[in-house]
Amino acid sequence: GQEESVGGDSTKKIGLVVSTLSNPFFVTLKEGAEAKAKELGYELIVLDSQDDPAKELSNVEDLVTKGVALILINPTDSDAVVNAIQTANNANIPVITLDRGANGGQVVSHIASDNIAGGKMAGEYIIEKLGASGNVVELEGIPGTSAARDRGNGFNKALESSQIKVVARQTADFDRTKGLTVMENILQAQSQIDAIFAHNDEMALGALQAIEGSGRNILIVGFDATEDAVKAVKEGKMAATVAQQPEKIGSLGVEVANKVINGEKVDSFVPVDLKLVVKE
Amino acid sequence: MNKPILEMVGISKVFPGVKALDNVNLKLYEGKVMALLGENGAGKSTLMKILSGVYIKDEGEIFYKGEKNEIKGPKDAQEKGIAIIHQELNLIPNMTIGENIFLGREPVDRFGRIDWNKLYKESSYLLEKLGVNRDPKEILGNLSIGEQQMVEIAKALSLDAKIIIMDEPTDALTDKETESLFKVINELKSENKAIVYISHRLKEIFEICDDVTVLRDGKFAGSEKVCNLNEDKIIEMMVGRKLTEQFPKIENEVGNVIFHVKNLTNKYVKDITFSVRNGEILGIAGLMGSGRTELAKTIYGAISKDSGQIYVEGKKVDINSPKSAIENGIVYVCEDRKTQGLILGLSVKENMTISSLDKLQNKMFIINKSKEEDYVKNYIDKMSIKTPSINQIIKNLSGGNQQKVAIAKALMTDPKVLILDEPTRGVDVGAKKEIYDLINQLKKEGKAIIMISSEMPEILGMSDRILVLHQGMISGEFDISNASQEKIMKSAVGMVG
Amino acid sequence: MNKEKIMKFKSIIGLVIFSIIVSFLSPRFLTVANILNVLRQTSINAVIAAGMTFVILTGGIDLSVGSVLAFTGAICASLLSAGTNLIIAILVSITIGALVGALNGLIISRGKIQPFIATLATMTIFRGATLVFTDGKPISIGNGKYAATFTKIGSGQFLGIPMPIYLMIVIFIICYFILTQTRLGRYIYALGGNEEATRLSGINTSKTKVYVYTISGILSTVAGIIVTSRLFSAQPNAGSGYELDAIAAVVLGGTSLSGGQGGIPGTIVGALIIGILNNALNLLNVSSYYQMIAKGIVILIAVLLDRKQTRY
Amino acid sequence: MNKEKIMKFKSIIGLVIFSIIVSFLSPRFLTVANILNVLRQTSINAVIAAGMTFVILTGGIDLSVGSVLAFTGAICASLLSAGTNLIIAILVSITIGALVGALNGLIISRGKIQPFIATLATMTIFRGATLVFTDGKPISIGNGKYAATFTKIGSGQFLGIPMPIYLMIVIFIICYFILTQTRLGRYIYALGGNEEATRLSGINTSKTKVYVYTISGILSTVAGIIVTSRLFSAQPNAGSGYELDAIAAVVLGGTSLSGGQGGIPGTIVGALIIGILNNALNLLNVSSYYQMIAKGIVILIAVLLDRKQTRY
Ligand SMILES: Nc1ncnc2c1ncn2[C@@H]1O[C@H](COP(=O)(O)OP(=O)(O)OP(=O)(O)O)[C@@H](O)[C@H]1O
Ligand SMILES: Nc1ncnc2c1ncn2[C@@H]1O[C@H](COP(=O)(O)OP(=O)(O)OP(=O)(O)O)[C@@H](O)[C@H]1O
Ligand SMILES: [Mg+2]
Ligand SMILES: [Mg+2]
Repeated sequence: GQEESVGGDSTKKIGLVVSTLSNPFFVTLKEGAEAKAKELGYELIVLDSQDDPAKELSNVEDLVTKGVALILINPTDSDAVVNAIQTANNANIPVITLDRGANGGQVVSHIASDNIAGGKMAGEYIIEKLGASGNVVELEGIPGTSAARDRGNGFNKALESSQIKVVARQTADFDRTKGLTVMENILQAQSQIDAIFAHNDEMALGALQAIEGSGRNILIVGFDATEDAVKAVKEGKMAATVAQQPEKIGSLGVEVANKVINGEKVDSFVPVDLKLVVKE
Repeated sequence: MNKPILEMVGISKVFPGVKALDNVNLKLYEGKVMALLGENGAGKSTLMKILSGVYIKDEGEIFYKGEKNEIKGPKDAQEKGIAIIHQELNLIPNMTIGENIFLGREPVDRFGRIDWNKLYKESSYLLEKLGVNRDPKEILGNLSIGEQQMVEIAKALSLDAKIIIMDEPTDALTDKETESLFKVINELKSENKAIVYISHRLKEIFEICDDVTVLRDGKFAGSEKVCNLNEDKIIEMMVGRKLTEQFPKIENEVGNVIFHVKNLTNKYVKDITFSVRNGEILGIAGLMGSGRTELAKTIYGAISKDSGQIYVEGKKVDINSPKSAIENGIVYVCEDRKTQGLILGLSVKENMTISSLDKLQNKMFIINKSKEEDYVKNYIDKMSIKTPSINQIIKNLSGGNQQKVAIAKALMTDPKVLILDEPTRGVDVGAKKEIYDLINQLKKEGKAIIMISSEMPEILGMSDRILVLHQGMISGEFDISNASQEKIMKSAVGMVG
Repeated sequence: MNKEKIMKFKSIIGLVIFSIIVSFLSPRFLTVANILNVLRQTSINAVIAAGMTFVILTGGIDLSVGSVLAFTGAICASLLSAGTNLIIAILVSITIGALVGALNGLIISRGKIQPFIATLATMTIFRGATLVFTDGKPISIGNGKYAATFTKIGSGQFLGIPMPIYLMIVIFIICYFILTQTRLGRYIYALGGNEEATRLSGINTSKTKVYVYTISGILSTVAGIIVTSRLFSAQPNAGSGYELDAIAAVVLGGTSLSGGQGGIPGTIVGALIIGILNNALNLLNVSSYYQMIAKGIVILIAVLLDRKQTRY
Repeated sequence: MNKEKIMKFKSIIGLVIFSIIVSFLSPRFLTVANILNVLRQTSINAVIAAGMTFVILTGGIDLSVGSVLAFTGAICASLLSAGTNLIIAILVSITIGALVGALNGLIISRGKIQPFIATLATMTIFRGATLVFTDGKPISIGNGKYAATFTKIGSGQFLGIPMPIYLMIVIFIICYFILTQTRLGRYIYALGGNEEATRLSGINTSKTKVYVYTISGILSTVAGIIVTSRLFSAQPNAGSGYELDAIAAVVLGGTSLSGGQGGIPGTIVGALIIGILNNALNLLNVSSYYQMIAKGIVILIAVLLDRKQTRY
């Protein structure tokens, strides 16, 4: 009796494993998913991997134990998540990946916008604004994370075709305070900076404070389109931010999950458009 | 007799597993010194810690100036005019002498700033009174233990208390400082203070005390006027039986020179040369801070030497750490068993075998536990160490028994040369005698023994030959046949002859 | 040792009470599958915490365990992906882990630097070295000849019980043996109890320190191998923050941070408390922000239950 | 205090040598603008480290500073965005910071829990509380009536010198005064030197502990206010890892982690070493992986230079 009631209950439960919930981007993603889950009548169990793939694996194992109907994973890393996905596969629980892909295991659907493409978009925007040449600064995310890697790769690929030079490339750990101090230091070192690309909006906003303090005029491009960043773009303080629409990724995730649970067919890749947010 | 200023009645205190005090009484009178005596672990310190607010009593009553009183804590005791010199040094090594003396009672100005001038001036005055020749602005940690003890005394005096408790104050002092302390005690008496004096040196009791209270196994064993007593009677009250002669000196056929130190020099000692023979006890005397401990530690490799050689059995040995000293047959028993000699959190067994585990292990570095137990039990028997079990945590043993374990640890390394630094510090009369017997036993076995001591009777009673140190140099050497207290003192203060 | 036994007893009681409460709240908690799940998850922290126990018993601390885990994991993965023999890859990794641990020990004993600051510095250095080595990218163990066997270490089973659990048990037995039956074990307790007295007892305290940090390095490497095997790949950021979980496990197990007191059995209990706590909070669907609060409070309660009696 | 003076001297010499090397490598380094920049950046860590100095002098440690910074920063930002009066917002934040610090002190002194584990737990708890409070999102101080004035704290200047530098100097003077001229200062050193002896001298050691953690809480809050003001907003993640930088600054300044020795002047030097190091590595455009390695090595060298002479 009990086993059944738990099983019967489980059709209403979906797990969401988020790479980190101390970054506004993923918080927004989570909120998108939560809103949709409420609308569709699911209980959404959100677990935080704190950017640690081992914790991610534990989280998935715990969800399997708990007996959820489907797991949405926002992987911490595409390789490292494979075992977690296989764990779910072995328990016959379908998996959907969000924002970051997986390099193995059976994934019914992948919902994301492409970080590399986003980096490229930012690079191309800077080329468009600066023309053929100029000096740019790249503020990198936490060393070793896939977001930092992919956004950096796309950005630098875009710049290859131009005369634009990256005069400084420093990490600010996706952190606003560090974005501020690192940018202050770079401003001391570089007399000529035309633009800066930050791997996320937090660092971009920190850099913005530094640049405003220095009184210099530098084009700032961020990534993620968080609330604060969009506002800064509207006010003309930042030039642009690459919008990944995390809310949409989250809500689409639950939507697709709903289809999977109801036995409907779904696409193996659901792209979420990247948008460059600029001042109208 | 007039009324006591303080009376403790029916005091009891239980620690887990130990009834430390059982219905104990104590009376203190103005202008009198009350000796509190008893074997190690009799409960003397516990009783005084209750009086000074460190422990809370389980039962009993305290009457102070005729009124019933509760002592709530160290601060409360201080405010009531009770000062204590604890048995263990309670000082802050990184602070200056002056800061230590006035810790918790720093003079401050209107703005809450410490009045350093006043603090140091008063410290200077107190140190002078005690005959300590030190600048109160010096860091305490640089002082020798004896000098630190004097600072502790100064701290208690600075309170200007009605009742002053001295828990083994002379434990780390040499005769010279003891004399200054007694002068001060006599002044305090004339100022009508009441004093509790705890010591294992019975001679001092007759010199300075008026009354005696004796504890035995936590129980009140009696109270008496000093003038009605002699040493033997006191010992009988303490241990419940008579003891034979204090220094059972044995004559022994001394052998060849087995240990030889040549021109040993470093920051602390200069050009030290001496030798010791098989079956000989070489006593080392000197004033506090004369460098005796440093000499021992230099020989032992715990302090590095700048130059000089050490020979064991005629062979030059290279000693650069305690480990290599032990390997060459030299072992040292520290003067301060609590901070350097023993690991208080470990058991009797673990402490005793720590230096000789290489002999107790099999090929896989595994300790042979039954062999270890045999060894330990053998020493416990041989040295009659009182412990409920070999696994007892050493912290819970009485001081004398702890000291015996420290010596057993050294003996277990099977040394040729044994260096004992203040081997009976803080040890009661009974245990002292047992330790003397033990040292004599080792002498008979043909070991070369170097014994550092600040207790003149001990030096004179045990040694075959005496070396005197002054400011890190040898200032005199005497055969026991022509040594006397006066001659040693003269050398110790640097007077040649 | 009686007091210690009671103390161990106390934290086990706490653990049991906690488990009972959780099992009422979540019927899934006390299933065999979930217990094996918890044990497997605990194994990584438990193995690191075993090494940390040695270090803390001497009165030291090792903050670099997470970085060592990442560094040696990366080396192991890169060797495997290059098709190196499984045994060689593991032995090379463990040797490097041991050397890196010994380096910590040497800096601390010869350089006379406080362990906290020394391993804080090497934590940064080894993390940087890992990033340089991996170029900031995860290293997949690839499809090399030995990859499939290698993944058995973390994900395989024997008689229905996951391999990491066996590994954890074997390591705990060895560590317990070293600490209670050997000379080194005695010296470790002595060193933590009173360093000066230990030195004066004729013990080479520097060597003892080097040994304990080496052991910690080796066990971090073992944990790194388990993680790498479980994740099919080595992450440059692997193990960040693991030092805190390991220290928490050791302290929850009743080992004093000032050294000389405690031991391996306590650490097992401590690691289990943390593992069960993480699992339970997930099963009970506690939101992740509140999880942090709950975790902190449970740790406080556990230490309060377990603390030494006041001195009077 | 003579020995201490020489030690301070040594780390200052190290600092000067390091600065000279950097100024050769980067001509921008020794400009007035950059020096002010470094000082302003250092101010946050320096203020936290000043509080940490009090804690470490007693032989304790405060791992919760970063979480307290985030928590009080969030409270301050939310008050300001709601249009609360500037002074009230700041006072409320500081009061909460003080209470939270006092809570640490109470857990440690009354609960008799080791500071490392107690503040590790509260670090997690306060971080969780911050995330709950902010819902994981930054809180902008908005365009409230007092927002513009508030930003002056972090970004304003007076006589060409940034405000946080004044704040830092004032705090250091006050802390120096407390530690050297008041009874509390003596008790802090005494407590770190020998807790039992301090207690037996009639000093309320529990109260002293509560005071130092309260001071640490207050100064973390001040740092939180500076950060919030500089960024126009409070970040839920603000301050993670700051405890390590603050501890490093204190230890680099020659204060012993076992307590009783060291002081504020050393901490200034320590905070400057870390600030200059970060600045220099950025100016020299050292790649981020190698920055970690360089930072670790410089810290090791600095501590080696500064370590206490062996006793014999
Ligand atoms: N804190 C404590 N916890 C447990 N037992 C204690 C404690 N302090 C003292 N004891 C025990 O109480 C008894 C009395 O100890 P106390 O220190 O008062 O002896 P003492 O007469 O001062 O001896 P000594 O001459 O060696 O100083 C001893 O058995 C001792 O082991
Ligand atoms: N750590 C230290 N730093 C500086 N000076 C010290 C230190 N330790 C001891 N000294 C000094 O070295 C000298 C020798 O001290 P030592 O302790 O050897 O004397 P001692 O003859 O053994 O006296 P005691 O009877 O007090 O043990 C003293 O002047 C003492 O002040
Ligand atoms: Mg006593
Ligand atoms: Mg001496």
